Amino acid sequence: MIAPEQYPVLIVTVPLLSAFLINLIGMVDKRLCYPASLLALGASLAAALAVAARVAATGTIHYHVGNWPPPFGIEYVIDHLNALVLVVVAGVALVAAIASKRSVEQDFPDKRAQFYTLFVLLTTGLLGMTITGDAFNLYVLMEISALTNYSLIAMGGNRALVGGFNYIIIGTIGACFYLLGVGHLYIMTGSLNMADLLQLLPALFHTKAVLVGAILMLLGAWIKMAFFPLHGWLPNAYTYAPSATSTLVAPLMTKVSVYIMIRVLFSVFGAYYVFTVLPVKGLVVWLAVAAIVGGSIFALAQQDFKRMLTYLIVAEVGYMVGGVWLANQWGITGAILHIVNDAVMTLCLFLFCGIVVHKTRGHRLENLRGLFRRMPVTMAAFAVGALSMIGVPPTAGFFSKWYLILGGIDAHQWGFVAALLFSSLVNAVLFFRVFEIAYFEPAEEVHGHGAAVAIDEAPLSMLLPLVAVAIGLIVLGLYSTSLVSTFIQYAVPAGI
Amino acid sequence: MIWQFDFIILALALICAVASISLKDLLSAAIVFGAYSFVMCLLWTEMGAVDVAFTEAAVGAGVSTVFFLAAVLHTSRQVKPRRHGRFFYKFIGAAAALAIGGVLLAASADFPTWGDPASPASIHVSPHYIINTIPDTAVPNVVTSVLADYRGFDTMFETSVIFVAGLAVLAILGRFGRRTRDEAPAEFAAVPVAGQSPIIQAACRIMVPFMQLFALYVLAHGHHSPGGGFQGGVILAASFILIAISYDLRAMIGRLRERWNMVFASLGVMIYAGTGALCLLLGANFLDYSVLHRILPATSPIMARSHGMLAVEVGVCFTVMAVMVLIYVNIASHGKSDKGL
Amino acid sequence: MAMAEIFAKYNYWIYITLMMIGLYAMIAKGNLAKKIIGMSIFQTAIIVFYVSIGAKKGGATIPIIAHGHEGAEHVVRAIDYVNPLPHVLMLTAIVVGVATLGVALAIAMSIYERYGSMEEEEILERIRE
Amino acid sequence: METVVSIKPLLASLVSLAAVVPIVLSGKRPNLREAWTFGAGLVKLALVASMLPVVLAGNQIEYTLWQFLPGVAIAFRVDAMGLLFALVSSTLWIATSAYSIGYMRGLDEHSQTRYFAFFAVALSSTIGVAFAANLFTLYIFYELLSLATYPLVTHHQDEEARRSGRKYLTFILGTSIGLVLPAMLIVYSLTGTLDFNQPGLLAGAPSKAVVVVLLLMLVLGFAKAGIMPMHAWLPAAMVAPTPVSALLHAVAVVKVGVFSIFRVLTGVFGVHLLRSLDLGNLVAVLASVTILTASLIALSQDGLKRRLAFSTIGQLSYIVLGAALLTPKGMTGGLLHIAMHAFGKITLFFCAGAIFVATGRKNISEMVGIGRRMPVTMTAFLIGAMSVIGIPPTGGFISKWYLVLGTLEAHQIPLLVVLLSSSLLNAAYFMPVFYRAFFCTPEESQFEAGVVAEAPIWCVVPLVFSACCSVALFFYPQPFLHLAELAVQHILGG
Repeated sequence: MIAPEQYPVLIVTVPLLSAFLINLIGMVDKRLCYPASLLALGASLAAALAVAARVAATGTIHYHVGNWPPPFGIEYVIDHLNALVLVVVAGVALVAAIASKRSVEQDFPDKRAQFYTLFVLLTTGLLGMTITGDAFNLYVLMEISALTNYSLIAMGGNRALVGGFNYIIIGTIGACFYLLGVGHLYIMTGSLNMADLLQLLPALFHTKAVLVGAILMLLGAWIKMAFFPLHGWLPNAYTYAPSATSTLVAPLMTKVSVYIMIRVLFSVFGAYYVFTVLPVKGLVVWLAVAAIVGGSIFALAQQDFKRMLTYLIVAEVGYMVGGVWLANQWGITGAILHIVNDAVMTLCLFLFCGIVVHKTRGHRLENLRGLFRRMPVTMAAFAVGALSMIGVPPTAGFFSKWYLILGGIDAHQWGFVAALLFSSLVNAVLFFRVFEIAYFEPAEEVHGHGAAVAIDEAPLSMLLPLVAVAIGLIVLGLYSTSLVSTFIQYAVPAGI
Repeated sequence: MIWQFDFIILALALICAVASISLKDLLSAAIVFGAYSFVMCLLWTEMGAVDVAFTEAAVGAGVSTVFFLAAVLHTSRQVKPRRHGRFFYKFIGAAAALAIGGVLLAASADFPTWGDPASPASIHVSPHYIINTIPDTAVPNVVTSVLADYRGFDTMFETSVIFVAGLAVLAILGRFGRRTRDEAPAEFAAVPVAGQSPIIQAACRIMVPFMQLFALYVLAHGHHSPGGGFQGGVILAASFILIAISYDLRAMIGRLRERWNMVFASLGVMIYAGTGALCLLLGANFLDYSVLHRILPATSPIMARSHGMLAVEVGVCFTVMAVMVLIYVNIASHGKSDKGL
Repeated sequence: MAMAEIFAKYNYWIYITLMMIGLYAMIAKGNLAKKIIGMSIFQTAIIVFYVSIGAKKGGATIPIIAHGHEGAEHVVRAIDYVNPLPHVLMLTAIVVGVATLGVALAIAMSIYERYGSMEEEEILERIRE
Repeated sequence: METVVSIKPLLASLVSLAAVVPIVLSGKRPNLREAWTFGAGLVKLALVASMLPVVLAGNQIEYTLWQFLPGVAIAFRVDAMGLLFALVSSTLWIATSAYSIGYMRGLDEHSQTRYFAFFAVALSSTIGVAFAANLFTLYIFYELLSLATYPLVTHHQDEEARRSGRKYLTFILGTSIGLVLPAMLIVYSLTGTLDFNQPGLLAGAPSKAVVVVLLLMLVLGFAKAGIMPMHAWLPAAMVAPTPVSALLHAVAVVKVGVFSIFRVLTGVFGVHLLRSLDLGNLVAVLASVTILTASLIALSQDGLKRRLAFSTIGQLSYIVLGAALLTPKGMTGGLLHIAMHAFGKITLFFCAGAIFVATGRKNISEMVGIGRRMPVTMTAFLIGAMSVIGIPPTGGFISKWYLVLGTLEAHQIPLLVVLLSSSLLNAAYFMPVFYRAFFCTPEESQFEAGVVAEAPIWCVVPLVFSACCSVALFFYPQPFLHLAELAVQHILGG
């Protein structure tokens, strides 16, 4: 019925259309919103998988929306890089949606329709940002995902409101910087299409306007991904967000922003400009080092489990940005692989966090007491995620770290290598501290010894996704080679 | 373009901007900010951006200001004097502003001269639209054809942004669960009709139908003159907001229920995305309206594009109208829909 | 610098100034409403920038193609009309602006309802309590 | 030499990992659960033993499971050195399993299912290390072992266990992430492969400085080997239940450490490189310092397990010393010591555990006269101690003999002095235990006279078995001696 050539646009439009339907359905019966969202996200994932398979088989796909040829119309370009990211985004969103059922029922039973509509729209925004080949279209979708994100966070009430407000202010600055950067390129070239810009820009590489455009777009992406020292908004916004929200945005928001940075750098400016003309190469790597070290140290200082995780996100962003600016094959491969791995790892941790919040009504470290006895399966799955964050083989986290460190050695960026190792060690300390609390300290309600703690596992709708993701982490680790050879190696710009 | 005129407008804009952020009285600040938006409209009209100016007049100077006023009335009207000045933030703010300003200034040295007809932006992509809009789409207003067709995909998401805003305001402010199936809770019925001036009420009652008629004209005539879905939708919304302001919220909700509002908002975007999907089902690319000639009687592919654009503009109008009213209602009633402004 | 050159780019300078005002307000102001006003100014500054890109001197008019009379062939020249593309982009930006404004106001009002203040310091104090 | 491709090494490693599932599922029925443990142990031993003829015939078995990058794979290679280690650990696993039943049930410990499950995981990793064909595989299994042993070490879940567990992980995980991982990546970056080969990966290394740095990173990074100053975790980890200490801290964990060092010295650096840069001495000095210091500290320990722990630290460095001698006899001695020390030390730990189960005593000062109460156990203890000291007729004598020959071969008289004085110290810290146990007047005895009360049979049988093995190995040191010789031949002849 619908030709395979149309699949790229389905990835985005199916969830978009479904979102409005979900909103209408919710007026009839709130209970239908959940299955409808799963259906929509599942369809999107299926389309993304089909497109990824086609990209792997035949190479880059171009899709002209409205049948207008670029640069006059808007074009979707799916190459090896975003085919992969699309699958990750759609997959993570689906898993997060599956797990959201009980949290949503607990947190805002009356706003389920609004929640799921915004949830699906946020995913749409992220998918659209990933798939597009047009610099301005990217901005519009960035705003969709941002606005949905603000409101999903603010739905948490109380402190989430304050976090959400700060996020709006800073997020708007970020988006505006990006838009301004696009404006600088537009005034100099007259085009908004990325491929067209890549053709037109080399003649203008010497101008300050292009330089400023690049810096503004980078700053915009960095604010959106919470790259040190622009990370101030993230911990508050994510810590106090409702669990169902943070499960979706924590794994995806920063990762998609990193993708956008990579996309803008290599598909608009080109590797030559980024690594040879831009005078910031060393600086960025050192900023990444600061992000990794700073994020890790702040994470150490937290007494709140979820907040600790948010600082880890800040550190992980440093991994990816640093990896890209190592400017070699290993580093960029590692950064892209880490987008995938970190999305899944963060998903695992936040799924766990969602379970903790659901079960204990809190996310401080003391809420974790005695969980090894109470929820052995949940804890086992969490342990896999934690080990992946530490970078223990054969979990996924180890392999991207492997590439990144190799890249650091190759580029003689010893500070970056040291920061990666430092962060692994800090993660080990952090997570074993968590394990200790969950393993050694009895839950509060149990007094005295010998009182057997009844096993009280998480509801299946939360447990199954978590276990699946934990297994996925190991599978992803074992298949990281094929991921690199099928997708990532083509995504690394040639000639570096 | 008369540069003296430009200068006056720009100077006014600067004054309004500085005033609106430095006034201690938030109500005044909001009103000055409305004036700022209006000055902006003048500036853009003067630069030939009539559609932008139109939208800004309706959105920026119109509903935004009303939103602001409503919000300020519900919160605190005064900026409180501080015990300790925010020196740190002031310093950061000033440093960031100066740094960005300096960088931008440096970049502007490389820009082509303002208004240069030979600048890259004027000769690369945009001439294509100007020259081909009539042969491609039979729509003389290039802004409309680019908005709804060449870059119609952007606009679809832009409409979604509006929808998101409405939904978000509802999700954040809305009180659910307390209300029964209908919007009218017990206390709602108890609120007496606010005693506004009868002159204003009478005037508004006369104005509203004309406003709505004008809105429809703006929507329908967007192909040929400045205007279109956005502007039409905002004017429609303004007519409802006017009722709310001159009478009270209850009077307006009586005419446009919140539930229907949400349906309209969803429906609008669905019309847009649905038109795109229809093209897809007919075997063309998403939003390739030309394929609609197969189902529209006696229509060439070119005219089909024109009709397709009209369809999506209607969708845009629905959503914008519904969402603007929704936002206003929720802000003005603090989510309770039971009080007037 | 010659007078003509100064005037050649004054639009860009104004947008930069507006932008700086907006950015400063967003960071330095402690009142949430003021931050929101700053945000709106910041966004309009960008609109000024884009619209300025689209301007054409030398007789260009608004981008609505003049109809030829009664089927008379009419040659459309790009130079006669200002650049419509930035206008389209900025319609989007205005809409995004009002959407952001709505959400920001909604959040600010919820904050006021919860913490009883629109001042950042006071809110933080009340959170600490 | 021929290379045979076979999946056996993978199966040998995975069989105990696979057993985890039935172990956990049959957690409610202890007898069935233990049957699974034994079943897996026997299958593992059979698999390992079945590879013996191939290796003794001078061949290798290889199996590549999964290629990650060129030169980086999860791959197994069974050679003489690996097989020697695998044979020791799979044999002793069965003994320890039997002993665990006696010990854990005797003390009515909690969470036994978890205990047996992680025990099985630990064994899988040990065999994985033994058969690792490259540094990458070795590292993976090394890390897996660290994590699998953490719940075992902290089994009691009390404050002391928590502290010790923290120390354990800090040292083990900290060094592996902080030192081994970067060293491995640097090696890969320099050579483009991580495969152990002859004459060593780094044969054409760029500079001595790089080699020295890498050497220190790797030797100290494998903290399980307990080379000072990376030894502090070992005494702390004695908080674990005794069978854990027995298998893991006398056999699996620590031996994995020294085995890794042995592999790295021969397979990554290569004997020729170390000889030509004269770096053997550097390692030898580290080992010697550890041997003497640890033996001296052991003298002053009253806790029996702590004394054994420090003895272990010293004995481990014998093996490292053997490797560092870089001579045929020395290396043979080192490899043999892996086996000989394992049988001797496990006997000692079994005895310590048996005493604890039977009497609840942990300190040597409380064991006056215990020989009359537990004669079998204490006789086994004597045999184990003799083996560790190196007195015939026990296996320990043979390995020490070769080590001494090795020092002479290398003309390293100071090292000879170290070995001999250490043996004296060993005697000095073990003999008092024995002396107090048997040679005391009835008044001095802390136990009721005339009562013989041994630990449960499940405890006694394994310790008698391992003590007998220690003696038997003196008279019949095959196949370990043969394997060690083959391995050395391969290392030096390559």
